[in-house]
Amino acid sequence: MEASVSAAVSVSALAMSVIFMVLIILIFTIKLLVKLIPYEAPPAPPARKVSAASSQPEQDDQVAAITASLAAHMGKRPDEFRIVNIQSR
Amino acid sequence: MEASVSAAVSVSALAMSVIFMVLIILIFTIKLLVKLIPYEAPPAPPARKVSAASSQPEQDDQVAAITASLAAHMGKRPDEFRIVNIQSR
Amino acid sequence: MEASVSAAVSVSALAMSVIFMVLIILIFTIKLLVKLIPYEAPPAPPARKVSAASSQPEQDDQVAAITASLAAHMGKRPDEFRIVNIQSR
Amino acid sequence: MEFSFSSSASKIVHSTAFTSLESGDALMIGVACLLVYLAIWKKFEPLLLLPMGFGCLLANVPMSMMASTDTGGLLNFFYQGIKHEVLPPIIFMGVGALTDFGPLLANPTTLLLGAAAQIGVYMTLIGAVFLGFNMQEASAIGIIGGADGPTSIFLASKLAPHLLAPIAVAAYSYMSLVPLIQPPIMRLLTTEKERKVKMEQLKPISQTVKIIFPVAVTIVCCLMLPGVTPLLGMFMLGNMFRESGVTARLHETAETHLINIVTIFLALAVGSSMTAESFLRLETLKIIALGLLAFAFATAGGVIFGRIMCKLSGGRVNPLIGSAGVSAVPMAARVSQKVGAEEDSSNFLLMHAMGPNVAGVIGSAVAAGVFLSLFGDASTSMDTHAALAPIIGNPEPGMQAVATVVEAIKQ
Amino acid sequence: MEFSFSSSASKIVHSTAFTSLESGDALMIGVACLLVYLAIWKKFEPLLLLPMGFGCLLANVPMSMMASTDTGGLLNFFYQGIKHEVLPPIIFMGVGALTDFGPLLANPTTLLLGAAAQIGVYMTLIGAVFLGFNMQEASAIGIIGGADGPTSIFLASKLAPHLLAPIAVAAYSYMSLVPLIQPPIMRLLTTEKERKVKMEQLKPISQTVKIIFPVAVTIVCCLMLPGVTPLLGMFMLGNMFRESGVTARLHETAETHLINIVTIFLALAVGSSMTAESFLRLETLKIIALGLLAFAFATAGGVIFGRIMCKLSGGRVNPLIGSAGVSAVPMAARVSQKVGAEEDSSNFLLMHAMGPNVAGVIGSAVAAGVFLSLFGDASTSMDTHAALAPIIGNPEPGMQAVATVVEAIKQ
Amino acid sequence: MEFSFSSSASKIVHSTAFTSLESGDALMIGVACLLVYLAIWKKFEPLLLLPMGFGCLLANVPMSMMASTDTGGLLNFFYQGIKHEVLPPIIFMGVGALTDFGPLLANPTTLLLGAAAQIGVYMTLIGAVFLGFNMQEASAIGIIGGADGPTSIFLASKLAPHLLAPIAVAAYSYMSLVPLIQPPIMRLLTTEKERKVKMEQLKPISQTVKIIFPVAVTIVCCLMLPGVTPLLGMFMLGNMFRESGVTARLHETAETHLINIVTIFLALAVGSSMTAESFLRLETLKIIALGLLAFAFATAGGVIFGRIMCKLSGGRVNPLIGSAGVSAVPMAARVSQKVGAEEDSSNFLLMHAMGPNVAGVIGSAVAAGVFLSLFGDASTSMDTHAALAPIIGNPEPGMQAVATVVEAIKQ
Ligand code: NA
Ligand code: NA
Ligand code: NA
Repeated sequence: MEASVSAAVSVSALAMSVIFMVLIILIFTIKLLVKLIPYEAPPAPPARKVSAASSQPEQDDQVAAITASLAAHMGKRPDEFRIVNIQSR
Repeated sequence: MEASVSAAVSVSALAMSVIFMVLIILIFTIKLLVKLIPYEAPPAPPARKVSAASSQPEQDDQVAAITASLAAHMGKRPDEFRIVNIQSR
Repeated sequence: MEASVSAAVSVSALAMSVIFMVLIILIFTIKLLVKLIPYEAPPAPPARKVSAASSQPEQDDQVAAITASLAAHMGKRPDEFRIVNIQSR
Repeated sequence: MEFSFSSSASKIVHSTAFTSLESGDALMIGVACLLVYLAIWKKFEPLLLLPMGFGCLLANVPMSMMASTDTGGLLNFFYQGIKHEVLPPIIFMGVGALTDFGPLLANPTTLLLGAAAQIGVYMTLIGAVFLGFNMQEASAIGIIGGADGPTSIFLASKLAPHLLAPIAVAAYSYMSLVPLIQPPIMRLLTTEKERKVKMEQLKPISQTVKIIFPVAVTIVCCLMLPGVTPLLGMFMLGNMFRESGVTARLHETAETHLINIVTIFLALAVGSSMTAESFLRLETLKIIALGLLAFAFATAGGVIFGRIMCKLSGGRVNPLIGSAGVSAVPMAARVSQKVGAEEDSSNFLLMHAMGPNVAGVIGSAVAAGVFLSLFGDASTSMDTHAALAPIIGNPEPGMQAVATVVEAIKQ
Repeated sequence: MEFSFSSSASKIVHSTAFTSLESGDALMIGVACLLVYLAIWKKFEPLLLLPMGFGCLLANVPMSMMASTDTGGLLNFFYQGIKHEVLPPIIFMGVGALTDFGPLLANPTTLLLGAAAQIGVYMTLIGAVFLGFNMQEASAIGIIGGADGPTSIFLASKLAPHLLAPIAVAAYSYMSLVPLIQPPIMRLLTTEKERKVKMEQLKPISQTVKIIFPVAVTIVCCLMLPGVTPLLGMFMLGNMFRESGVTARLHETAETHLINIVTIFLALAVGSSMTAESFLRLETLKIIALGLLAFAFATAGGVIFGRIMCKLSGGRVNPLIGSAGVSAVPMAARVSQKVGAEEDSSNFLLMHAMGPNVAGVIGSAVAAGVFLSLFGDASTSMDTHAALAPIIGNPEPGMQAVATVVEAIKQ
Repeated sequence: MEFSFSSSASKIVHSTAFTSLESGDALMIGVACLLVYLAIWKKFEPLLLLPMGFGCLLANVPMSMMASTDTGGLLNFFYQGIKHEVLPPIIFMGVGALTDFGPLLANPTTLLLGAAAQIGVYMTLIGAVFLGFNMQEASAIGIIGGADGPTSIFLASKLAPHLLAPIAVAAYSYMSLVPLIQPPIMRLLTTEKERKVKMEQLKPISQTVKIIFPVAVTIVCCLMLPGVTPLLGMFMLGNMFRESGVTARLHETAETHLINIVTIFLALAVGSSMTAESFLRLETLKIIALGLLAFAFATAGGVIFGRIMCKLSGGRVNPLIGSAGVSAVPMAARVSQKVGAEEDSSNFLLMHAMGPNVAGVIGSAVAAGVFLSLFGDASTSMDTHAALAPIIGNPEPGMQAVATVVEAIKQ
């Protein structure tokens, strides 16, 4: 019993050391990352960039699609009328 | 090598033939279908028909259910008042 | 055949007895439950209680969180201004 | 291997399903199309019958490896979920999450109507034995009268897996036909005066009772009939998610996407068991006939018991709510409402009929439990399985082969 | 087979669970009801404890075939997902999808608080060894101090599967008690002045850093402690779904219906392992006592290290955020906020406490990784498994039997 | 076991992945990061490439047990879903639920463009044989030209599982590059006048036709090429959920959370098969080169056939819609629209290009079916598997070992 308790203490000491070591490495990794890639004032998260970047062609597609189907229903040629803008929901 | 390349050419020729054959059969199937079941002007897709057809009895049920629970809460008999219509959200 | 049909009749009689027995026990269980825990007039279902009970601390947290992030963006200290209420969507 | 044009062409021709399409397969493809037609254009339980019909279509394309007996195939994989009784209990959890026991708790004696409707189960059992089915098969066929799809599948997969396909098809088809089958029987067995009986408002029920009820049912019923625990226990768990008020996330998932996913897999798997070999038999016709009998007797049983309750209560129970004891939630309750309203348009039976309706679900689960207690013991099911292996295939050879081998070596 | 009324009746009577209900089963049904009560009326982690309690209820109905050891049963099927370590990593993916590492990235030194709180893990390990548990068992018990449910289940299923049930129950129960356990310890170990420390606003973090961070953590931590890869890797994948901005569909599914589905299955499976045999032992009481010790020491470790950081930073760190290092997101951070606001209502610690809070999740995963590196090697786990087979049953006989047989034949 | 500080420390050091990290692993971690980069910052099919890259990262951490060949590991578990062809058909069901066949039905001759684009498949097949691949491998590589991810994975897992990783990566990467690869080829092979051709409005289609179409495709195609039933059948089932109008619940689940869940598992599993051993070979470079060839030829085939249709129709077909025959829905159709609009901004080709686009999906499924008919018979696939076992590991030893043992004993 005593032996195993002392083994447990050894293991605990070792494990705490490993944990602190791993997390300290992580801290320095983060500090490096944050230093290399600083936050820029106008918050332009990729997520929004995406929608901004791709919305234009997508809306073009939508305009094309809607024009085509409208044309089909109205019995006109797509170039006889023009959809200028689509307000999304 | 040469033998297997020529085998590959044979296989390719055959496979392309099969693909064209299968898809041509499909084309005629579609043409037949479209001819047999032409599109009818007022677009009444089953999806809407369903809701239209079943909404009435469903609403009846809803009216009944709501009447019953209202009755319970108001302490009146269901036939003492009448719900005429329910506006869905 | 005849033997097995009569066996089927026995089994059916027995099974119906068991079903009625089980469901009668359930009926008495329900009656007991409803008697012990009567319905109380102002309907306060736990569901609502929960949201009522926990919404206050949650909103406190939200106020704290929003205050903190606003502070970060406005470059002020959190105690320089105060958010009084948040209207949820 | 040689791949000349001609040898390859011959190989392709021989690998088409046409070369091995037998008349049975073609007929089953027709049956599949019929199911799809009924699902879409006749609205016969479309959530089940559409994927079931489509699964049947896929399974009957020769060499498609999509039959439930094609080990290693996609639908055989889903079929394992039926065979090992995983999918029906998950469906039942979702059904529990969708069920409101309020009307039942407000009027608990309607549980007896759910019991009385089980008479259809037993009439059918006797009829099935009369037609030559053995007791296990007859039980699985009888449960069609319970009008409960997952229960039917659950019991059939345990007691008579070789009859799973026709039983499932009969159960779901007749469930869809409830609005056609029930009203004439209801009118036949009641007087106009009885149909006009107005029922008292239901008492409101404390939320606490609603929370305790599923636990109580689980303890009472599962202790008495342990075989039904997977089904009834999961049903009640789903209801706890609903009523507890603290597990909204789980409730939402259980009653929407989880039940939908499992429904797709279950229906495909049932459809995949509809092969010519298992479906185009005299037994199927018998089962379809017996299923109709089951529904008619279940309706009659409920209505007659409703009349008895009407008498005993001094005319405070409308016997029309008895027919709702068959399960088929909420269709059967709507039928009660409709037939009642035809007689007197100010008569609102819907909520009163929901009591026997959910009681019918409990009732048929209990009936299944009784059958499992009687016929579902380990040795029997093993025997059944061994006997059926040549017919239904043996999709789980691993374990059993190991057992055999270990035995063999020991000797 | 004969089916006379009397023989059938006797069969049904003998097949009820009553005839084989032992006092242990009845007691466990009581424990199950207690868990359900705590979940619903005391709001103890209801998403886990409600299905866990219900699973325990079902498992302890004799002959229901719902215990985790009943091969072929429904809950045994779900239990395979724990045994083979599939479910906890999927849960962790969902937790990652719900986690915002912003506060941690803005103040990375708070990772040390997440490390310091692990002292609870090691005090408990030592205590457990002192109480007679072996090293693997003691590790699995110690991790309760990490206050992280999936990590506890993951580690217990690897190192001490026979203790899974009490460990899981203790972990989730104490996680719910964080608001009761922590405040007195926090007040005891800090001065009023320290509690009033106001912290600087957190810096905003570039989205790019938020995207790179999970990859960096995965590479750094998993290379050093490969055993924890399933858990930590999936956690970081979930966070990638969230931060990348290009996988909104996957993010939504991971943090809602997928985690909900897996939670239901996981909790039922854990509950199903709470059988009288595995739960009603002295060990369970010891584990419950050690779990409380673990939480207290974890809180103390975090707060004391917070004081050290307060000193070293010249009073810019409020030591109250140290207690949040235990995981239990976001409850522990709320406790920091609350205790801080009691002292000075203009003190906003919530966001600052989120840093150590998510650091605590990483910290306990790392602690689990260390244990797996030390005790989790193949041979040990095999030995463990063999040793435990008579106790926990052997739900995967197929593979091993084959191996044995092949060996036997070779000789 | 002894646990002194030094022995434990040595154990931990030896259990880190660093000690067994080889240059191949490190390189693959780099490849993984590249995929993640392309997914997030270049938007290369992020829903697939992000989890795929992350799976590759996890799999290449030594001793993480996350490679597809690590029996018992988490990603090996998901990999079984590819190996047994469960996941790709479920994805295809979701794709079917997302697909509108309206434009194809309005202009069925565009199916020929979907066929013509398959020329890329066969040019690549010939090229692959020329580069020394055998016929099965060459088929699996060729299908990259079909530009259809699930079909590529499905076929590769059947005919050349050892090449699954590079084939999947090539397929999804080039699918993302469609907007870069196609336009120059389209402009090269068409005249300005042709690019300015305006097409007539599409006829509206009866809903009934839309409902019957998937059943008709299933019957026609699966009877002729039964091997493709799991893929094509499930695709059409998903479309039935969409068009039938009676299964809204199932439709919603199939096209959202179910396809998302399966996408996560599938992509992780594919990523987990990208080990140094299987990926860092000359074959991978060859496959990547052949994949580019495949896409270029597919585009050319479609455009050239489009010119032929333009001629034959008397100038009523714009050949630019031919390039959409490669699948890659809806990207390829958008490319047609964009290139057309560059020439004349009043030219709306999008809806017209959707016809060949969905035809391309059917076309590559049919192409896969032909390969399965030619090379996918039972004996061949067995041989293939046995031959590959030393390379790809044998993740399903149970069944086969049993079979072997039973054989051995019989003798
Ligand atoms: Na019923
Ligand atoms: Na922790
Ligand atoms: Na294609």
